[in-house]
Amino acid sequence: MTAPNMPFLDVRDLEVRFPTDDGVVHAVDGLSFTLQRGKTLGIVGESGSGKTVTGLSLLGLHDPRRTQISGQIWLEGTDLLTLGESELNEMRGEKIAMIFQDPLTALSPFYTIGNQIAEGYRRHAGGSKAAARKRAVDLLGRVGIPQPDRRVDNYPHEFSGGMRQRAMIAMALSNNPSLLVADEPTTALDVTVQAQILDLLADLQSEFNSAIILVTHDLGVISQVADDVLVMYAGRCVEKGDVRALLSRPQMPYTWGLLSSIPRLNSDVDVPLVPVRGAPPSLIDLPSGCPFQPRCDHSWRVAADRCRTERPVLRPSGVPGGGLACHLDEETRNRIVDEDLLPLWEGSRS
Amino acid sequence: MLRFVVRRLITSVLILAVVSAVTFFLFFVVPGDPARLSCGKICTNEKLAEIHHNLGIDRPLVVQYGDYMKGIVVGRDIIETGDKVHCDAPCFGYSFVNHQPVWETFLDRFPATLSLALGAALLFLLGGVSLGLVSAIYRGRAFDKVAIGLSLTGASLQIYFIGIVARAFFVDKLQWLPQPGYTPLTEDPGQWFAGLLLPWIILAFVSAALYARLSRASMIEALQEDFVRTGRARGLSARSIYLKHAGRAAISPVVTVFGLDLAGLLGGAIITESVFSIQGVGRLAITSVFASDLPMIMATVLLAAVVIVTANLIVDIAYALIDPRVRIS
Amino acid sequence: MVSAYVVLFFILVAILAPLIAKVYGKNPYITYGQDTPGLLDDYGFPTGPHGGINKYFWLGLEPGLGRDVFTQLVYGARTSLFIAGSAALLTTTFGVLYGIVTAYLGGWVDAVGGRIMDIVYAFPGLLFIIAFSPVVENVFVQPDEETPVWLRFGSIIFILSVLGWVYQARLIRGQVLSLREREFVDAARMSGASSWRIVRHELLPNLWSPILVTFSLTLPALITTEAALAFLGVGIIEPIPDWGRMINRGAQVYTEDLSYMIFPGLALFVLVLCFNLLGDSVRDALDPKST
Amino acid sequence: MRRSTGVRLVAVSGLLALAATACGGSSTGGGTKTDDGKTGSGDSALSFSVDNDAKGPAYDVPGHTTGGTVHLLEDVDFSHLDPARIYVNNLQNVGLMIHRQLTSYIEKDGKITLVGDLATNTGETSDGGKTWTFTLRDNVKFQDGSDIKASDIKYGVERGFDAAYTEGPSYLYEWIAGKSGNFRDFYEGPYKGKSLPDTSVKADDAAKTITFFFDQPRPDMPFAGGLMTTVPVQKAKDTKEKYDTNPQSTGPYMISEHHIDKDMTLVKNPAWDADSDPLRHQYVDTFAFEFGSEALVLNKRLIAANGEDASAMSLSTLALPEVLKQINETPEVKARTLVGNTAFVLVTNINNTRITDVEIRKALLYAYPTFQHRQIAGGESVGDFASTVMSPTVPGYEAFDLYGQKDHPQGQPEKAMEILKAKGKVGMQVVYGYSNTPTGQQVAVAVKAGLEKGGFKVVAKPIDRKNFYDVIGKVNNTYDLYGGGWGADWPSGSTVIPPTMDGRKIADGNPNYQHFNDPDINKEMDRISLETDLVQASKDWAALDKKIMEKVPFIPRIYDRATQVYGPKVGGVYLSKVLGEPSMNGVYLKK
Repeated sequence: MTAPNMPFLDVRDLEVRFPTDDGVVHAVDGLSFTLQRGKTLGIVGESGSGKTVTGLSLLGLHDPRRTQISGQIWLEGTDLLTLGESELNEMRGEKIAMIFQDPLTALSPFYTIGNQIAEGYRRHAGGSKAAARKRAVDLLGRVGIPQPDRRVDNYPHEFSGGMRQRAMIAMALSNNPSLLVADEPTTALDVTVQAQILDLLADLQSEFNSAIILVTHDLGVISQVADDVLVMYAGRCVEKGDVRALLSRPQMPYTWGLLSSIPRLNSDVDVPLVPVRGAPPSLIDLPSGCPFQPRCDHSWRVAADRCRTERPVLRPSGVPGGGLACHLDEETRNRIVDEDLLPLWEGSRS
Repeated sequence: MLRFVVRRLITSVLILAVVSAVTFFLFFVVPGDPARLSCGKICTNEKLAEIHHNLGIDRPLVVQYGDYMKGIVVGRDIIETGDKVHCDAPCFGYSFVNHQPVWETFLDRFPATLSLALGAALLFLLGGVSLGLVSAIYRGRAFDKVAIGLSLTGASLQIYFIGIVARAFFVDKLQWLPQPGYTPLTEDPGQWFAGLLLPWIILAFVSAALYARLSRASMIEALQEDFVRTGRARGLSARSIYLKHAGRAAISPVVTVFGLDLAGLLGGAIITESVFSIQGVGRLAITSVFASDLPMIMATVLLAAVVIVTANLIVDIAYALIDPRVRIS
Repeated sequence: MVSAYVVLFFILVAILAPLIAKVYGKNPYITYGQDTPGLLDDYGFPTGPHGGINKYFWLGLEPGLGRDVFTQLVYGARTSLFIAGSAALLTTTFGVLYGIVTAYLGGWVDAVGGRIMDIVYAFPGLLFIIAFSPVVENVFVQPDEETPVWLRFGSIIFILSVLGWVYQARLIRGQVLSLREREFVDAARMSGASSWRIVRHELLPNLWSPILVTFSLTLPALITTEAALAFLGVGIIEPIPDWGRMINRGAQVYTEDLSYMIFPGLALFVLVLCFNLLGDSVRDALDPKST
Repeated sequence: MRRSTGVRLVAVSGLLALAATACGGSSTGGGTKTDDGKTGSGDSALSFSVDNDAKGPAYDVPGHTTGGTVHLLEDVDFSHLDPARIYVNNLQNVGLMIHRQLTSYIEKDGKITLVGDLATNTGETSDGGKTWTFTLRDNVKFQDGSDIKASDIKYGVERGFDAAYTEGPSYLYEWIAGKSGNFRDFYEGPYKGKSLPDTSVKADDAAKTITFFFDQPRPDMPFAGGLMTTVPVQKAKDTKEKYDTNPQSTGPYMISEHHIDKDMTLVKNPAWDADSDPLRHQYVDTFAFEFGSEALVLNKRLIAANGEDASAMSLSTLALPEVLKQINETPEVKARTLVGNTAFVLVTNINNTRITDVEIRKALLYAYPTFQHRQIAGGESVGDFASTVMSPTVPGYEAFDLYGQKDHPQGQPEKAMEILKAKGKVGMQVVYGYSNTPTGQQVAVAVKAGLEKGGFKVVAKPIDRKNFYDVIGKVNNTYDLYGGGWGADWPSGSTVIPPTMDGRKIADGNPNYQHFNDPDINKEMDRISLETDLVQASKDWAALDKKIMEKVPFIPRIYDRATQVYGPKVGGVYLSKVLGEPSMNGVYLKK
C-alpha cells in the first residue's frame, strides 16, 4: 500500500523521554526526517545530542518500562511505534538491521562468529544448520574476510578490530535488510580500516539498494558517505539538507562551530582551530529559547533577544530539502558564511 | 591446558599431604584416649597399655603417620586384634571402635551423603538460579521483590531450627512424609525418594538464597552487555536472548560457588544428617570425633579434603569450558 | 531501611542487657522454677500456657532448670553479637591484610600465600572446629580453677576465626591483583611512592567497598555458625546463655514445650535476616552496577 | 543420653555368695553410671531359687501366637556378639537368643530360677567346690547341625584368655589361673598353639562331660557358668575378629544378615531343639534390628507406633526424660510401657582423699540439691530419692535415712552452714567435675546454686564426655565432687559394697571412685563375704551399709528406674530382672 511518492522511511515528531529520579530526560525532542531506499542519511552531533537514542528507537530497543516514546515512524507504510513487541521483533534483523560501535563487546564472546551469524539468519529465513552456515561463510567472504570457511569457526576475540566490524556488518546483512542503522560503526577503528568499512557500506548499499542511517560525530565520515545530513543538538534537528550544500554553505551557527573545529588539508597551518565554547546543555531542564543560545557567538545579532526566549522552529533553508532552526535571517547568515567562515576554511587562494 | 591440569594435580597432592599431617598430629593433642572404649570393666593402666599396643598407637607419631599414609597408597599389614591382616590400598586402617575396615564403612555410608548432596544441590542450583535469572529479568517488579524476600528468608534460617520444625509439622503431625532417613536407591526407590524429600527441600531452601542473589546480580550485569542488545537488534527470540546469551554470561560466577558448595556437601552435611538421622559420612565423622576413632577421623577429613580439592580443579576447568577467552590464556 | 533499625535494636539490647534485666527484675542465672515450687510440674516442664508465660516471666520458663527465658534471650543476643562481631572483625582484618600483602608483593610470597589458603580451604571447617575445640579450651586453664568467661568467649572466637579468614583473603586478593595492574598504581610507583603509601593511598580506598561487602556477608554467617556450634554441644556452655543451646534443648522438648524452641529460633532468624538485608543494601549502595 | 555400651563393674574376689548373671541397668562410657536419669518402681526384693532337674521345652507363654517379624529399634549397634566379649546387659539380652551357656535362668512371674542350660543341671562338685563337672544335654547342636561337644565348650573358655578379648567378664579365667595375678600370664589363649592343660579344664567328648579344677573352693561356679564365657565355639569356625559380628548360633535364632551400625536380622535356627532347652522360646519368625537413629527419635516412633513401628520394641534405648510426661499422661501409651527398678543407685562421689573430714562430707550431703538435680534429669519418674549404698532390689536391703535426705530432697543448706561455721570453713572451695553433655552442664548449674546456698564456694569444671571416666578414675584426680553410680552385678550385697567400698583396692580405674578406706569396715567386708548362710549375709550387708553411710563416703541420690515403651502389636514383653531391660525371650506378635 506504499504510494509511489511516499518516502521509504518517514519519521514525524519523534520524542523519546526517560523519566529518572532527578526529572525527565528529553533525549529526543520532536525530530522529523525522511529517507528513501538506496540513500544514506548521516545524523551528526556531539555525544548526548540524542543521535544514538534515535537509532535505537527505530528498532524499538529501548527498555519499555523506562522509556516514553511518542510520534510516528512510518516504514513502508507501517508505523513502527504502533506495532506490538512480537511484530516489531519480526522486523528486527530482517527489515531493519543495526551495526554497533564497539564490535568486541557487541559480539558474544561465548559463541563463534559463524554461530552468531547463522543464528540471526535461521531466526528469520529458517532453513537447515548447514544452509545457515554456508550463508555465514558467504557473508563473511562478501564483507572481505580472508578464508571465510576457516574464520567462521573463530571466536570474536580471535578477530582484529576491523575484521570484527566486518563480521558485525555481515551479521546485520544476513537477511538483506532494507534499512540499516549504523551507530558510529567506525569510531573504534583506525583511519585506514575506517575507509575500508565505509567503502564496504557503499558497495552493499548499491547492491541491496538498502537505506542507511549513519550515526556519527565525525563530519569527515559524513562527507564521504552520506547523501543527506541531519545535524542534531540537544535532542532536536537544528539543520538538515543535502550533504554537499550543507558542508559547503552551512546555515546554522552550531554547524559553523562544528566545521571550524576540524583541521583541513588546505587551510594554513598557523590558523588556529576555533572549537565551540561551553558544553552541551542538560537534557532535563531544556532552556526555553534556542538550546544552542548559551554557546552561540551570533545570538546578539537577533533582535529582542528572541534566541533566549523563543524556540526556533525548523523551517526550509535555501538548499532543496534542507531545513534550519535559527532566528538569524538568511541575509545575515550568508554574509557571515561568505565573509568570516569561507576565507577561514579555504585559506588564501594563492 | 594439559600442563595447567598437571600442575594443579601436583599442588593438590601437596595440599592433601599437609591436611592429613595436620589432622593426624592435632588428633594426639585432643584429650580422650581411644583405648578407653574397648577397655572393658576395670580399665587398669596395664590393660590400657595393652590396647594401645594392639591399636599401634604406642609407636612414635611420625612412624604411625608414615605407616598410615603408606597404607593409603600401597596398603599395609595391620595387627587387628591379635592376628596380622593385610589391608590393601586404599587402606585407611581399622576403626578403633567397631574394628571394621574404615574404607568399607566409608563406602557403605557414602551413598547416603551422595544422594542427599546431589538431590539438594540439584534443587538449590535449579531453584536458586532460575529464581535469580527471572527476578533479574523482571527487575524491580513484584516477582523480583518476592523472590529476593523468599531467598533472604531461606538464607537466614538455620537448618537445625527449620529442619526440626518441618519434621515436627510434616512428618509427626500431618504424616505426609515418612520418617526422614536413607534407604538405598537399589533397594526401594520409592522409600529412597520419600525419605530424602524433606531433607532435600530444607537443605535446598536454606542454600538457594546464595544462588538466587548471585545469579540475579550476574544476570543484571549480563543483561547490560552490548551483545545482548545486539541480540535483540537481530530480532532473536526471548528464550535465545535470555538463556543462550545473557544466561551463559551470568552462569560462570555461579559455577565457581556451586563447585565448592557441592564439595562441602559431599564431605558430609553434618547438621542436616544429624537433624534428619541420615546415616551419611557427616554423622560418621561426628561420631568418630566423639569416640576418638583416629582412623575414621583421618578418613572422613581426608576424603572430604580430596572432594574439595577436586572440586576446585573441576571448577577451574569448567570455567575454561564456559568462557572461550580463558581457554586460550 | 527497617533492617538497620532492627539490627541497632538488637545491638542496644545486647549492650543494655544488665540494665534490662535489672528493670525486668530477673536474671538469666537464677533457677526460679526450681526454687519456687509450682512453677514446674513433676517432669520439670513449666506449668502455665506457652512454656509458663505469666506476668512475672514474660516469655516463660526453661524446662528443667526453670530459668527465665526472657533474660536468657536478652543475654543470648549479647553472646551471639559479641562472638560473631569480634570473630567477623578478626577474620576480616586478618583476611584483608593477608590478601593485600600476598597479592601486592606477588612473586613467591603470593605463591606461598595462595597455597596456604588452598590448604586452609581444603579443611572441612565445621568438622575441624568440632574435633579440636576441646583442645583450645583446656590448654590455658589450671586444673582446679574454673575457666573464666572471657577465655570461653576467646576460645570460641579463636576457633571460628582460625578457618574463617580465608573467604575474605581470597576475595581481597582477587581485588588487589586486578587493582595492581591498573595504570594509576603504576603511575604512583613511577612517582617514587613507597609501597606502604601506595597501599594506603591507592589500593585501600578502592578496597573499602569489597571489605564492607565481605564483612556484611561474614557477620550473619558467623552468627549462624556460633549458634550451630552451641547446638552441637561444642560451643558456649552453661551457664552463659546462648541461643544455639536453647534451640538444641528446645528441639528435645518441643513436643511438651514448643515455645522454648520457637523464641530463640525466631530471635536468631530475625537477627540474621536483618543482617542479611543490611548487607544487601550496603552492597547495593557500594557497587551500583549490581542494582 | 543413655547408651547401653557401658559395662558392670564387678569385684574379683573369691566370695562365697549367691551368684546370678550380671543384672541392673547400664551406663554410659564404660564403668559406672552417670546421672542421666531413668525411672523404675520400687518393687520388692528379688526372689531367687535353683532347680537342678529342669527339662525342655520351656514354659508356655499364655496366648502366644507364632510367626511374623518383631522390629527392634536400637540407637547403637551391638558392640560385641562374640561370647568371649559379651558382658553389657544389652549384649546378654540378644546373646540369650543366639548363644547357650552351661547354666542360665528361667524368669517367670517375677521369680528367677537358676537351671542347667546346655548342662543337664547347675553342676556337681565332690570336693566342696574345688572341682566342678557338667554333663551336656542330648541333641544340642550348632546352627550348621553339628553336635556341641565338650571340647567346643573348653575351646570357648580358652578363647577368653586371648589378649584381644578384653571386654568380657574375667573372673572364671582368674579362678582357673588361681592366685598368680594377671590370668593371661598363666595361659595366653588358643591362638598361640597351646591348649589349657587337662589339670585345669578337662573335656571328655565321649562322656559328654566338662570338668573344671580350681586351686580353692568356688561355691558360685554354677552361676559363673551362667555367663557367656562358657558358650561353646567350634575351632574350625572361629573367625576371630569377624566372629564378633557374625558368631555361630546355638540358640533358637541365628544371624542371617548384619550390616554394622545399620541393621541386623535374626531368623529361626533350624538346628535348635526346643526339647533340649528349658528356658528359650521360638515364637516369631524374624527379629529385625535397626540401628543408627537418635534415641529421642526412636522414643517418638515407639510412642507414635505408625505402620511397622506398631510391631516394634527396643532393648536398650530407654525412654528419655523429654518424653516421660507424654508417656505417663497418655493412657494408650502408658498401657504398653514397662516400668521397673534397675539395680542402679545414682550417687555423687566425694573425693575422700581430698576431703578427709567426715563432718565436711556431711555438710556437702546436706547442701546437695538432689530434688533439683532429679528435676533436670526428668523429674519424679526418673527414680525415687536414695539414702543407702545398696539398691532396694538387692536382697536384705533395709531402708534407713540417716540424714533426712528423703524428707528434704531440696537439700538442708542451714545444717550445712552450721557445720561449716562450726569448722570455720564457710566459703570453702569445692571443685565439681561433670561430664560435658547438655544435661551435665545444666546439672552443674543446679549443683553450684545448691551448694553455694550451703556455704560452699563451687568451681564447676566440665570434663570431655569421651574420657569422663579416665579423668575421675585417676586416684590423684583434681576434683572434690563428681557424678557416678553403681549397679549390683547379681542380687547380693557382695557385688555392691566390696567393689565400691574396699579401700585396699583403690587404684586408677578401680570402681572405688570416692577412695573410701576404713580398715575395720574392710575387715567386716571380708568376714561377711565368707558367710555361707545367705539370709544372715544379706542382713550383715545391710548393717554394714548403715555403718558406711555414717562415714558419708558419697551422696546417694536416686534409686534408678527404667521406662521402656513397646509397640501395641508385640505380646509377651516383660522387664527382665536379670537384665534390667525388656527381654526378647517369649516375645510374640498379637494377631
